[in-house]
Amino acid sequence: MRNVVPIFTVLLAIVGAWWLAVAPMNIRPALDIAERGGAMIVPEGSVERRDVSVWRLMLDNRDHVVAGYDLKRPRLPTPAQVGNELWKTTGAMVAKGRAWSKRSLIYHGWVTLHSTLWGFLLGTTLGILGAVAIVYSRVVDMSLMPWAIISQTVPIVALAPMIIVVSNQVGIEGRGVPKAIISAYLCYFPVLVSMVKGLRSPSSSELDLLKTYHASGFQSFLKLRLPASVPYLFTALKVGIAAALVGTIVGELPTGAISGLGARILIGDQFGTPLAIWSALFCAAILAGALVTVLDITQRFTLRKMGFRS
Amino acid sequence: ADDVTLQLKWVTQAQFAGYYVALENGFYSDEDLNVTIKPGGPDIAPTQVLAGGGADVTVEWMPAALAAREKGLPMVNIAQPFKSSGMMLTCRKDAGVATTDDFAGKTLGVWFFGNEFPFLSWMSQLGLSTDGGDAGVEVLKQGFNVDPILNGQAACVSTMTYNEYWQVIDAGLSPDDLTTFKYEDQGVATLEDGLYALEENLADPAFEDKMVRFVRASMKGWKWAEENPEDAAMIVLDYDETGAQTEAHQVRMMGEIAKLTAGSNGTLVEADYERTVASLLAGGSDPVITAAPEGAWTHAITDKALN
Amino acid sequence: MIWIVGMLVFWAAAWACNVWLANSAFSDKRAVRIAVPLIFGLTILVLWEGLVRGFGVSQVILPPPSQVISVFAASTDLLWIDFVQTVAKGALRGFMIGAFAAFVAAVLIDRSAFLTRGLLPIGNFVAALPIVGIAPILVNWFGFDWQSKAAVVVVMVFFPILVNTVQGLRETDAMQRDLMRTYAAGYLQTLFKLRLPAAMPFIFNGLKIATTLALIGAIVAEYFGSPTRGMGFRISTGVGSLSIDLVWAEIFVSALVGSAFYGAVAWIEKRVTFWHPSQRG
Amino acid sequence: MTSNAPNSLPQEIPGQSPAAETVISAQNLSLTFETADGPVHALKDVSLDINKGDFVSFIGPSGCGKTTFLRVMADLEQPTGGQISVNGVSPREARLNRAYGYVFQAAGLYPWRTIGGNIRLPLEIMGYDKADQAERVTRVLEMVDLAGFEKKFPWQLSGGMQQRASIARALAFDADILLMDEPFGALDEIVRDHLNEQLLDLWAKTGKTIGFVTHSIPEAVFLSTKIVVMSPRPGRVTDVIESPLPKERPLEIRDTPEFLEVAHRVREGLRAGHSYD
Amino acid sequence: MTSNAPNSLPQEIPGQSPAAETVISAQNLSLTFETADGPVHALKDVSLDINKGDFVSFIGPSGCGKTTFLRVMADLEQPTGGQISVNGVSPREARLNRAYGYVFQAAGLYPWRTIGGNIRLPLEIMGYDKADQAERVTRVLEMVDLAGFEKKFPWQLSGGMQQRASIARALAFDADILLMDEPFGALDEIVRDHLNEQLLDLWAKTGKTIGFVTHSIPEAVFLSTKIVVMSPRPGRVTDVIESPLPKERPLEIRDTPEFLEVAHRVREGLRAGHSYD
Ligand SMILES: Nc1ncnc2c1ncn2[C@@H]1O[C@H](COP(=O)(O)OP(=O)(O)OP(=O)(O)O)[C@@H](O)[C@H]1O
Ligand SMILES: Nc1ncnc2c1ncn2[C@@H]1O[C@H](COP(=O)(O)OP(=O)(O)OP(=O)(O)O)[C@@H](O)[C@H]1O
Ligand SMILES: Cc1ncc(C[n+]2csc(CCO)c2C)c(N)n1
Ligand SMILES: [Mg+2]
Ligand SMILES: [Mg+2]
Repeated sequence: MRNVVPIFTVLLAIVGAWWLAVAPMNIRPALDIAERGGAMIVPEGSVERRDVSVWRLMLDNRDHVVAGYDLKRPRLPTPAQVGNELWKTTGAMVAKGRAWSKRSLIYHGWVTLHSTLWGFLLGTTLGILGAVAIVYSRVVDMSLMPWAIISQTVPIVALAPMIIVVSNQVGIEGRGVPKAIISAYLCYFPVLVSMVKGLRSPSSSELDLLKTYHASGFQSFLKLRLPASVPYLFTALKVGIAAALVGTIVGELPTGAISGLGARILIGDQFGTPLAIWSALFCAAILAGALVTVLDITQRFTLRKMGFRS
Repeated sequence: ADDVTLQLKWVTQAQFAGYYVALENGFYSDEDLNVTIKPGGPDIAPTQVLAGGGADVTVEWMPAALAAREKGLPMVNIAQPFKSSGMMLTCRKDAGVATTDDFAGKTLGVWFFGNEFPFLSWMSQLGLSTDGGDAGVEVLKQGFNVDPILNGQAACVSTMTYNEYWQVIDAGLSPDDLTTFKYEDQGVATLEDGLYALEENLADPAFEDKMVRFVRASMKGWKWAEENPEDAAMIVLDYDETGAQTEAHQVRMMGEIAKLTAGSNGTLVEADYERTVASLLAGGSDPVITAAPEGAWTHAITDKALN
Repeated sequence: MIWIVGMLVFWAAAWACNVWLANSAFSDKRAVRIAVPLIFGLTILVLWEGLVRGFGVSQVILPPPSQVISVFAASTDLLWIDFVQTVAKGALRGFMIGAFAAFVAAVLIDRSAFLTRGLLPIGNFVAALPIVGIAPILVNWFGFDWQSKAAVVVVMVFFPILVNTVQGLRETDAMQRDLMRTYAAGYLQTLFKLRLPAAMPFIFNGLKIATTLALIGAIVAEYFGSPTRGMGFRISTGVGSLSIDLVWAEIFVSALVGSAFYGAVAWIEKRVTFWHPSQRG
Repeated sequence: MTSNAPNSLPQEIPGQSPAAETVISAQNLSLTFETADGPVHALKDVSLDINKGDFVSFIGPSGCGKTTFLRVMADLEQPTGGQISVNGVSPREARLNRAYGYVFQAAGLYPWRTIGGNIRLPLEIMGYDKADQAERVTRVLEMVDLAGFEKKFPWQLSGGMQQRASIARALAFDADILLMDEPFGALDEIVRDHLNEQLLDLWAKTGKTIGFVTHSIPEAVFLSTKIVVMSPRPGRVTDVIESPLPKERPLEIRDTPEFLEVAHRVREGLRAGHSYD
Repeated sequence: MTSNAPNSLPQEIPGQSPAAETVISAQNLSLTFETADGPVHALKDVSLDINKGDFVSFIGPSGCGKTTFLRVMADLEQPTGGQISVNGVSPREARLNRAYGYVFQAAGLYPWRTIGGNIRLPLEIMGYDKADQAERVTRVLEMVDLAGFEKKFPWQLSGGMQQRASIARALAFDADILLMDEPFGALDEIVRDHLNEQLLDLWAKTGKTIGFVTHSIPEAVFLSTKIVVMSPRPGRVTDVIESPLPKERPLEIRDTPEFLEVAHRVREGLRAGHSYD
């Protein structure tokens, strides 16, 4: 907790820098609008202005700099604009009792969360089973591990439409399952790697101890490898859930999902409403933070319960 | 009731109002159909969904459908609710574009994903290469919005009369600042939003019958939408799951769409088809289709539906 | 039918072969280490070919690998153009800029314990975010060409490398630092002779994570606008025009390039951190 | 090198005669590891008999094969030559009969189990019933002076206590052979002294046969009835010393001339042919 | 507890008088760590003088402040009370003058540098020129019997050799105080005996002042001219024993009555007030 002050200071600095950056980022559209409104701008004409640096423009048109802080379609919105938009699409919706309306980010966040969780479940299950297979079978280890790495270099965005079509063909309706598959695809890998590490973490003397007891393979899995891998599992889960969220959003981006945060980003892009993109991005960040925090707390609790020193 | 799945070409918007109206007003259930409408999106190829069996019928543009047909996917046009094309190229006057002669050396935004074919054949008719260079034009794969024309990255962008054009206007540019080239006016229009189904399915009389009822109800929906644009837009809004569409925009879109569907009772006009094929075959060095397709359309459905 | 049976037979045979190889006396030999995964990969290709042909799957949905290979061979010049655009210009440049910026930032941040404490949790957090989502924004800011792709890559690789480097710089043990103190060593001396070498395994960990991110970032960004070349461009237009075989050829290139990139970083890592227990085998 | 315990062995068997029951018997035992750098002769032609109730220490420089020998006895390593029998059967059968308790250098308690849970581990695996488990845990905890610590986690205990718990774990089931591989190597001398006394005590109480690896000459002399001096490259037994010390051994015995005399002999044995790396 | 070396100190200074030059002098030194569980008095009112050429061992149970004391001398820890001077100046100044060589319990060689590179490390930092560096590396490697291992990496050497390399590293530059914190703690007794002999040898050759922390009574007695016995909670000096042993010390000296007598005294000092866990 001693990190609170530094974290807030850094956050404050980031927000400050962001706020300052708004002026140069938005000066061109601000000047265009002002010019169309009849104001005198130096130099005249947005095409001419393209060859002039933003700093020069800001200096020469000082009165119009503030306009950049209140654009409808800002290139870079101010922190306040983003906060406002976030509030309008979440808190304000709740206040109006429309939390589940399609205009509410709570609804879209939920859609994303939903397939993230399914993807996470699928991915972690796959990752854990794969890890067990790898740890117990040399063949699987040798043949699977390199491909697990290669699988992560395949751009899933390219696979996304095909996953949709194929799952359509086997009779799966809707975008939820394909999204979950994509998200599982990104999620399983860190879990696999970390669990292999965890299941292999018992030292040879710990394994030998069980051998002197004449313990069966299953007993040594249950009593040694599995509990020993729990700390690794949680590290993996935290990375995995973040990856699953990335997967869902990537899955929503190009597959033309119609709801979910990725879809909001897409729609925001299509309709030229940058604020929708920004607020969806922040909502995704908040979601990621919340998910990781939940896992973190579970981790602390479980490990303490299990007697691991935290 | 018989199940029918319809795959749209794009997200839920007034461009597809007829279908939503038919669904909402019970025109489909009157025909004893249970219709599911699947919205599309940037990476959804309706042709592929059709091939994969994810839909029975799809809304597609004819160039893409014919291209798919040449790839071995036997798609058949069973109805053509859109009479005219809404495609145009919207250019900024201050970027120096007044006529098609000004294109050379400019950067033009184009939609791909199967929507590039009309553009490509237009350019080849103009004798402009699309591989860059001074003699030709620089082509950008345009994303999902009109930003490139707003921030000066492109001189022109592709727009639909009913959609993106108004985004340019909403962003603060006035029609006076813009030069527009409608594909219709340039004589390179190709058929847009038609209904397509697979040949092998149509061979089944039961399926054919389903399609007949579907087309009949859909056209009823379209005519209702043309007459009640505001209500139609509201129905579309109700079905929009993204929650991003605005009422004003959809009403305006419906108004523009009505202009395109007007003049079609759903029957494909053969002359329009021939013009589309001719334009695609003329696609320069890299034509969209290499031979005039056979059996790419049928009047069997519309004939039965409309009588 | 014959395809499916043949495929199953091949599968069984290949698996048996791998079992034998992996448990044989030379399972530690380099050749076997390479052969086993190769046989496995080949099996998957054969399975795929057999399934597609056996069940008559339409080639606009999933083309058989043989067709992908022939399209690959026939379109090498196209694939090369895309490779240059997406990998050489977008991903690689973005990776270099991002890695360098992250590295410099890490060394600077590391000087202040306060900043480290404040930035490390934030960096860790940001590294976990779906940063690809900023692709549309950056395409708007930096234009259509490779610059915006590189920008997306920069942002995506920055945080994993930053966090790992900062972590690595703190990773020296107290005894190693105390030793430097007894020599009255200066900041730069300690940095170059102790902390950077000790941080290398961590830095490379970050770089390896970043390699896979770089390709994905560059490709996704092309969905939001690009010139008429590039792997992301080809993939998205390929799907639209049902050239699924070409799409798979691009996927193949991407996997190949990604693995090579990863392999290259791992190779350098092996050379630089030869001393680390994890590298000594 | 058969050993006929000559005197004062703390065996329960009354007649300490040459007929004392042999528990472990090795003849010309060899073990060669094939490594990348060529073969390593960890054991070569090692012959040794251990009688029931013996406390045998193995001492020798690093790499002389002490651990390897102990592991062969426990069937954790397969010899490449010679014979070895344990309780008249092969080590493998002896292991399947659960004849061993094995104590490693580090306590090796599972951190996710309490002290009680750790001691219960072998009992669970061997299928003792619940009531018996509880009873045994209580008994061995008392034996090693840890009554009351059952519910604690390992890290809540000092190193010495952890090592005692690991001994208790090896005592909990009815193995009559206890193999200990440098169990006190990581502890400081003072704690070590204390544990040595307790170990002797335990040995007297339970009458187990103990194999004990150590690096410490005083420790070996203080504890053992028989000291096996080994030497490396190849690993072999160079001397077997029968201790003349009485069964009762207060710590002060270490200042007696008999003790020093044995220690001297061990040191000489070690010195001979020892290289320092 | 000032110490005026009474006899047989291996100092180069001829007159071994009360006037022997004091190198380190601590008066009422205290160090309290503020921890989450309250203050820990690692050192309390420690006074001690170390003369030039002394070999001083610090012995005591875990936690009695041996390491802390050594670290205070080396300016790795700041005392919270009392005075300490090194070579007449503050530890900080002494450190900046590079007056110390410090040897830690673990060898702490940098794994990415060869043995030669590790030994060169302080020389590079202190700006010795290239030729001098090479010459010194060769010399100290010979001194610790590691000639020929210059190009090897630490992990290619045994623990004993690594520890010798770390001593060589501390000898490479001209520090006249050598502080060693349980340098042989991790090694086995036999290797340790050997290193002890070598260390005595080195000390005789170089005449450095050595502060040496150990847990082993024989080691402390064997090596030192002065043995400082410490006790914990709070950390303090309970006894300072001047060794009557001669400067020449073969390993056999450990079986002499004088040796045993000193060892006994140390053990008594340790025993007083020591708890076993
Ligand atoms: N699994 C193994 N593979 C290869 N060589 C091994 C293996 N185990 C031990 N050795 C080698 O066999 C020799 C004997 O090893 P062992 O562990 O029995 O020695 P030790 O007497 O217990 O030594 P220490 O006192 O260091 O524990 C050593 O040279 C060691 O390097
Ligand atoms: N940095 C620190 N913060 C808090 N407490 C400390 C710190 N360093 C040492 N201590 C405490 O100070 C006391 C003395 O520690 P020190 O390390 O000097 O003991 P030691 O005699 O060297 O013991 P050992 O033989 O175990 O090395 C111990 O109780 C220890 O826990
Ligand atoms: C990437 C991408 N961009 C544009 C379109 C084209 N499109 C299809 S229907 C329609 C109507 C108006 O919105 C438009 C513009 C597409 N399919 N994919
Ligand atoms: Mg051993
Ligand atoms: Mg210490």
